Amino acid sequence: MNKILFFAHLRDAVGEETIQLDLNGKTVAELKEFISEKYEIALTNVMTAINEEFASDEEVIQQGDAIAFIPPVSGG
Amino acid sequence: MNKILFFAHLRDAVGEETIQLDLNGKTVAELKEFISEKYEIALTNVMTAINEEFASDEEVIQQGDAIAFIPPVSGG
Amino acid sequence: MDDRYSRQTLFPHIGIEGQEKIRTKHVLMIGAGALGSGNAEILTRAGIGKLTIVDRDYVEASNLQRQQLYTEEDVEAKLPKAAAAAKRLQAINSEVQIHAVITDATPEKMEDLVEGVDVIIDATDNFETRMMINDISQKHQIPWIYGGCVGSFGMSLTVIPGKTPCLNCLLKTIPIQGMTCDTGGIIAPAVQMVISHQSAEVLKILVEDWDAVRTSFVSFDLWRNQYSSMKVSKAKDSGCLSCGENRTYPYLDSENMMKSTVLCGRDTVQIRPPHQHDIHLGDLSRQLKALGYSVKGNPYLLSIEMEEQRLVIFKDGRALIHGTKDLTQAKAIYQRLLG
Amino acid sequence: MDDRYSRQTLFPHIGIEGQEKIRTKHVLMIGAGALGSGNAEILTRAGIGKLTIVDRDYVEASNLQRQQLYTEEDVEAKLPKAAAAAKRLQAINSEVQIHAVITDATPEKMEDLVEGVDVIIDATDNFETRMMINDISQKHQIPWIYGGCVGSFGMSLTVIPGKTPCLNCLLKTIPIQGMTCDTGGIIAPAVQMVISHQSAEVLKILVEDWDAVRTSFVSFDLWRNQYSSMKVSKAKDSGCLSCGENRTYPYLDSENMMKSTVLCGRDTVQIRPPHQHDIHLGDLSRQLKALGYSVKGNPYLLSIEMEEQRLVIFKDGRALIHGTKDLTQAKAIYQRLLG
Repeated sequence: MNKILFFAHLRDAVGEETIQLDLNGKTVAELKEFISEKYEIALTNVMTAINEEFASDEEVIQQGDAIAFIPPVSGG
Repeated sequence: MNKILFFAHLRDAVGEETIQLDLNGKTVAELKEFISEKYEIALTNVMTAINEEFASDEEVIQQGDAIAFIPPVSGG
Repeated sequence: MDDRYSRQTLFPHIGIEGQEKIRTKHVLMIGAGALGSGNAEILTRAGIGKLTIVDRDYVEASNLQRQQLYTEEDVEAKLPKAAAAAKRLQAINSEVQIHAVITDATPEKMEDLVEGVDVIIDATDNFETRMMINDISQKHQIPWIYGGCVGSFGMSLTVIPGKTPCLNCLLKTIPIQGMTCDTGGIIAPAVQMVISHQSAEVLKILVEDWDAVRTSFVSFDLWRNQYSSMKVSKAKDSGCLSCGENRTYPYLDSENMMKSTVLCGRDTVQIRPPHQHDIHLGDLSRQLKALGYSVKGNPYLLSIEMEEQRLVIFKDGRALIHGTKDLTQAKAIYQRLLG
Repeated sequence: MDDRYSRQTLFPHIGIEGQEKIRTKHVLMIGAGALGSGNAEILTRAGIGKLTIVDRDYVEASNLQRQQLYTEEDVEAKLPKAAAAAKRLQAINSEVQIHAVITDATPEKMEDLVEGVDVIIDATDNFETRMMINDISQKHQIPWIYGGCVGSFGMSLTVIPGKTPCLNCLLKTIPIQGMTCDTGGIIAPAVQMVISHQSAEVLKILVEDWDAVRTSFVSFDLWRNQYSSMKVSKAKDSGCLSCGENRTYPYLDSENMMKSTVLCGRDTVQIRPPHQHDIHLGDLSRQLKALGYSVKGNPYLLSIEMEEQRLVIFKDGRALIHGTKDLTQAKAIYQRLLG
């Protein structure tokens, strides 16, 4: 299983801080597409961390990996 | 083995951010006494966290527990 | 005022030697809003040699809740932020050389502004300017520190040319998204926490303690009690157009800048973003409605009613701002709502 | 100024309703130094109904590096901090009722000060006053927020009577240690980060969003890039003398307060801490020497040379401060060096 953590407005859109999914062998891009459709949110520009390390859209998720989605914000 | 993490001026006194010791079965008080003598630092008022949870001096350390020493500071 | 920096020189990583370095350095601050005013105050109190503050805006009532250099008097006088900031900063520390520049930071102006600068602090409210800062930083080998916040959420990244990945390595493009301080609101504690991270990094760079510089992307949410530190060294991309082997500095090219035009006789400005990005209109509409805006739409566009203007945004990112002929104001409205 | 709080009411966890609550609440701030001035500015900008600021000190040059409400003019005028703070805060927001109290916060005075107060913010520089705040908080069921910092290190804890453990559950006693802003120095970013945590918690409490209140002890080091969040619910001690079943509020008893006496005809003040604690003199000596103090000692005492005074500290915590007859000054010197 994999834990997926949502930050900021993504958390509100999803309605929970974390969800659990089995993602072994899936890419970050595939996960983004699934989440995007299920929760109707745009994840195109959102950064992904796997086990607290930056991950590209091509990266393949392993059993037990913790994934976090961090949306860049522009306010200042 | 156990990882021991030092914050603030304790880190400077010890010279490293973390050290490794085998502490299975030891109490926090025993660990404090050992560290106090070895590095010549006062740990009486220092707070202890075991696995990111507050621990009293009587608590017994288990195999694999991560211990952190957090000195309360008074500046403001 | 002999004793002025004593608590800072007592800090072993700065010391007398570090203080001397701080006194000879020049920091360039792009933006004098929430992040800008807080960072400027810390650096001025810390005894920076020279501080250049660039801002295009003037002080408004809605700034006072979080922009720490400004008072009710500045709002009444409609003072430009850079000028109001300079006035307060000089009262705080008359030893510091404050250079206030009231302008919109364009690539051309940036080329002049970075002359002799040691660090650039990002205190802007949009990614277009940030990506330009990112390119300028790489071109002139000047470190810069990204900061952003909205609601109770904030983030920061330190970019050291030749050492860390750059913002373009991480984001690949200018993000379009509907969550800014003008839509999601902002609380002052989140602003201050970004400032804490940015200003600590600036001090490390000024005293040349390179080993201490943060190499992770920090983000946090103070209301939800979240804090995350993401390692980014793996993100460094040798194909990056801003910092890679065949770099072109795309965001210094005015072709890639936002275009704004007054539509003749219509009291309307058209804004065209540099790249065609499809916007998720349904998503944007939900966000804006949740925040109390009156939003109407169809599959091709959204129409958003504001106090004195109306903004119509098309799926490709192009927008019409009705009710103004002021290009800078229109651009600012667009960036506020769309980041 | 209609638009004044718009970015705060846009934040969904505050909203119009939360803003109305903030406007009717009263915050008591003990201390107007670094943490006090920053917290006071955020709350004033946020539109707090009433803010009472208590401080015994006046503005000095060495404060300017991190105490954000004060200017060079305040140093020259030697203004009391509470008065200088009130002046600046009113210029920032004339709608807020600011109550400046220039006094040393004693248990007797605190009994009057807490009347009608919704939250107490700790902005003191010593644990004796903090433990008194902790007892007052429990006695009157008023939440308080601990904040402390030194160097690049800081920490915060939110105490909600009847819900969370109190500071006495965690510390059991007043810590004696040799690391304060006057010995380890302090950088402004660390101050601001503590303020961020404290002020976010205050806002949550003011809008009564109890579920959002932080239940962990936060500590961080901005120079070393450390951040830790320690769960404390297990620390709640039913035998605690401040919040337990048989509570006695030990720190409201003047028997437990620090005693200071002018030694007749000697231009010296004696300070006697409330409890006999053996101090590790070797450790204290090393720390003070590392920070540049001239320290001499023997197994029974240390002698520390300061600019105008000399402090002699004995193993049991008792001290003589030579070169002053001013009790408040002597007490302040003692607390600065020994926390």
